[in-house]
Amino acid sequence: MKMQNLYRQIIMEHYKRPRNKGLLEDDRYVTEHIRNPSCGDDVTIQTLLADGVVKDIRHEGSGCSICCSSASVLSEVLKDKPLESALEVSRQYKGMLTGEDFDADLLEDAIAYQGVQDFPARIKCASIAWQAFESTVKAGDDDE
Amino acid sequence: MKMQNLYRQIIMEHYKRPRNKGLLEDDRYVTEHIRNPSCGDDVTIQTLLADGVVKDIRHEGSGCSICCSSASVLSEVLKDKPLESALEVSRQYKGMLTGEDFDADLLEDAIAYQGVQDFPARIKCASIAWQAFESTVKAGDDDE
Amino acid sequence: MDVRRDFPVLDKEDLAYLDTAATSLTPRRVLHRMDEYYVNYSANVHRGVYRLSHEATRLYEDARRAVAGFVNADADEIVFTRGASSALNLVAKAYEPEIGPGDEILISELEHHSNLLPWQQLAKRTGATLTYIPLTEEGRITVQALKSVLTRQTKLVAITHVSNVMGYETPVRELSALAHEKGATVIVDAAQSAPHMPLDVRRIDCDFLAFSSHKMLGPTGVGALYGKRRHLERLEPVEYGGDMVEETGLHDATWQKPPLKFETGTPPIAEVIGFGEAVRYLEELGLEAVREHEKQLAEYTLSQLDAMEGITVYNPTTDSGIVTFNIDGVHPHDVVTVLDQEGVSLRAGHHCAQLVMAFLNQTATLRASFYVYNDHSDVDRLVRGLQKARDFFAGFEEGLR
Amino acid sequence: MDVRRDFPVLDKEDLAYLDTAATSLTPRRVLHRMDEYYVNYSANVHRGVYRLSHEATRLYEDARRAVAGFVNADADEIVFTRGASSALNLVAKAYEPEIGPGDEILISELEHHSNLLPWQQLAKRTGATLTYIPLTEEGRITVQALKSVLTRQTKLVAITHVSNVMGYETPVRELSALAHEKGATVIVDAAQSAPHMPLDVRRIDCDFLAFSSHKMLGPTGVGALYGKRRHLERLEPVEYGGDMVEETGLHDATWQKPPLKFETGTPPIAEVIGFGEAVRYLEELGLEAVREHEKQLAEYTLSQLDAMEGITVYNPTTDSGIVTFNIDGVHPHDVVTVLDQEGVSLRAGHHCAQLVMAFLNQTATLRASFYVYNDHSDVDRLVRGLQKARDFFAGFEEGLR
Ligand SMILES: Cc1ncc(COP(=O)(O)O)c(C=O)c1O
Ligand SMILES: Cc1ncc(COP(=O)(O)O)c(C=O)c1O
Repeated sequence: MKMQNLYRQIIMEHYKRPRNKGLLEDDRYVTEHIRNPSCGDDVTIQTLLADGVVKDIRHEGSGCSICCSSASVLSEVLKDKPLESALEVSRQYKGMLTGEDFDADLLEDAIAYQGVQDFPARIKCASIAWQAFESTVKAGDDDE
Repeated sequence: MKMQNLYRQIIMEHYKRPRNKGLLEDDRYVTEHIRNPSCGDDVTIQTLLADGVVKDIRHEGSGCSICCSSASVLSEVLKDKPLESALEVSRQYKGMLTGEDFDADLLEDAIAYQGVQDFPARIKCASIAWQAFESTVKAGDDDE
Repeated sequence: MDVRRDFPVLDKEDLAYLDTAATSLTPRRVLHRMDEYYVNYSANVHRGVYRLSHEATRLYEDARRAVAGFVNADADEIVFTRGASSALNLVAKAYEPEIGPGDEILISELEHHSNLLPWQQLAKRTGATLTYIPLTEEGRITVQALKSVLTRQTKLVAITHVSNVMGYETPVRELSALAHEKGATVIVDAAQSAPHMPLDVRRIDCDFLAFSSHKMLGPTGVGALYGKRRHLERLEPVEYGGDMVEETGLHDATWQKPPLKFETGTPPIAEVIGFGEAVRYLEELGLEAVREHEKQLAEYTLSQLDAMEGITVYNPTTDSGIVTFNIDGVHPHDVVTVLDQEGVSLRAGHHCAQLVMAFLNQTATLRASFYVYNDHSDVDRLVRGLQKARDFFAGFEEGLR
Repeated sequence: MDVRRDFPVLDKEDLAYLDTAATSLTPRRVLHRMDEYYVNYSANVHRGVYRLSHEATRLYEDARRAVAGFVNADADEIVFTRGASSALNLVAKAYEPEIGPGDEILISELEHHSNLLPWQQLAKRTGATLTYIPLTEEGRITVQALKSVLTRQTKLVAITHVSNVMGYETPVRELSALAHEKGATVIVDAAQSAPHMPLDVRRIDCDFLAFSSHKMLGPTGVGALYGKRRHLERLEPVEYGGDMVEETGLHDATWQKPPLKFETGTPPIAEVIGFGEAVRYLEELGLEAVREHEKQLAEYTLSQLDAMEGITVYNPTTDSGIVTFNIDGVHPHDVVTVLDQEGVSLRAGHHCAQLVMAFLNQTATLRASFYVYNDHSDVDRLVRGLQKARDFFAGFEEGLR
């Protein structure tokens, strides 16, 4: 059954026990809120950028296991990475979801979402946290 | 060619030389204006009713030969008829157009429109003057 | 009800389609009728005096009579729109000049967004008050509840006939009578009732009633608005252009009589013709039989779900073929993916009814909705799929202990 | 252009269909594509997370990209509407809050009612001034004419790209540039241009552009509105309900991003998919080739009519496949009935353009309009039919002497 390829243990673990969850009232963080109105998924990502490095990521939201867990995984994988590397991981991740070539080594735990590509209806669920992250660092750009 | 069944000489004659054409400024007449917006036909009928008799009918308008001529034919056929007989002619006429049984004797010259039933797209053209006439006498009813 | 083979999707795929409340499947004869238009009478309506166009117009107006007859209206009381949403927006727009500060509009939290937002925005634009008819604990609109909020200021009462999430039937006939006593106008959202039960606008005596073709075996792209003749005659059109105008001047114009007055531009001709065929098909099945069939399936589903551990049903007293529920602790999207693998098509989400979700204190639910082409085996399949999903996700919990 | 056998109507009937300006015929592959939706992916879009619904959404959004590409727009600048009329009404409604007394709206007497009445009524409701761009003697809109009426007060300029009666092409690119200099917004009615010529909204640089599927080989029930992104982002929606809302509260709501913001309720799914297929078909034929083909047929028609006695042509300098004329002394409806018997389908009437009729000083005209499936034999047949009609009616004149 392909179900196991989609729902990996690590995904369900991050779903049930999310890391870095809960938003902070801290002006240094850039916040981005995305809703997926077609299914109700709702994600907020907060990014703290300093000296070109992703110092911290927080998240909050509600939705399916794929969506919520990916925010948690993302927060672990990208934390303490230079912005450029973080964005590269994000690019590779999107490539993986849409069935393009990707560099598995870069993805770390985010590789768990490889099975999503066989469930096109769920690609959006796996994407929106990453999309929100990208917006936080782009929004950050604008502010400068 | 069926064309001759639709366009009878008498129809074209009434089209080119309409009888009783031109409206009157006379309050005793009841006036009804009907447009057929699908094709632009435009007919006004004026009826003078007195003592239950159709004393006079005037008409005005623009449109195709079937529409304009029928106003003229109607004005001749119905004039001086008791209202009841006039309405009966109108009923028979409508029956003829829609392919039902009808009493040919009652129709007088209006029988010329028998061919219209084979041209469903033109039934409306042949009907609206009669429809306007019926409205004038019904409007008359309301006023009493 | 043995009609599965009338539906080409079901012929092709081994599918338990349980999302009719979103959109229904389409029987072959409806598709055939539309192709017939494109292949035989492909021409515009109401304008041409040549044969093709005349024939197209005849088919179009025949369909109007069919749809009118379906709800016991007269043909000239039926306006074709893009769908139920468009129909409800049309009424809200048309009433804008008649509504102002001090007036009250009554709606409910049970409404689909399409019968909520047009009134909410109308209230905002005009300064009228938007008041919610309080729901019972179960989530129903009752006569009693309407009484508690209805006043002489109430101008419009817009209510759903059957809720697309709870499946409850609103007593629209009694509500109409009550609202009319206070001089209010009653708009009924029949998107979820017209497809599933006999419907009689004279009996209900509502002022307007809206429904969609695509939820009742017809094509997408068309719906109907019933309106009482005197309203349709009085109200101004909301869209202007070809086909709805009588005489055009440089700075003003006069309108056609209803329903054409409200049908601007080239209408959805093929779609209207298909819609007409869909209601004929439904009438042949018999709407009482349709309702009975769905209620049986819903009851069977409820009894099966009741026997299962770890399922919460939100509308155990549903009046229709709509059953709304969740697997405890599993997000409905995750469930849907498992069911999808099993050939069960089901909806998860807020069902365009966020206020109902708030009422249920859920962000999303599963919803099964039944129609003529469903049978007991579809329910069995759903239940097996739910068991699988529940056990599958429970497996991870084990791993987490 | 040898495509007649792609069109089932022409396969079945020996027909010279010359009423494309009203609605076009539909090729088999467009019908096929729609049936495919109903048979394979029959499900609602944008909501379901199950496979069918996802597939339907993909096809729907693919069609949006196809239609966008067809006019060189981005996909999120294309709003699907019920048709060109609906699209133009949408813009007029959306601009209502931005228009007031003192503002000026420019239109022309060349407009189809669908690009006339929305602006006329907008002016009436808001107290803005409706001004007509003066036509040349020939009946054209020129840059010079726009200059003569354009002022700093001009807020909106709504013009036809190709007139559905005169067949003239308006220099929309130059008009747009001029209007933009004064800060005006430009709305182009492309119902008669999009089907027949290459069209590039970036080049024209208009703010909005509207067209209908059913006039360009697609199904009825759908059309498109192109709008510049910043306008679509700024303007408020005009219909509210399912699918266009982001978050719903009791007394207010937030909207989705465009284009969904303007697409309320279940969209015309099958129709959009069919529309997408129609533009792909047209692109394969090549829009330059389509234009050339039609112009040749129009020129051939003009030369044939010129050689005939008793015919008045109203647009001898037509830029497109539209030729408008009358047989002297014979009402066009009467002519159409004769032509109909000869298998020639033609339009007689005011063509939803009463101001053009007033300009021509006619109550009605004949109009032949050509498309990809027409050829020289259709013109010959039209001409033979016209001779027959002319002689037939002349016969009665004899009898009357
Ligand atoms: C109760 C109810 N009202 C209105 C609508 C809107 O119908 P449509 O999307 O066809 O416009 C729906 C369908 O989603 C519905 O269920
Ligand atoms: C120039 C023009 N504009 C607008 C329209 C309206 O298009 P529709 O009827 O498809 O809404 C038409 C078609 O009749 C047209 O020819």
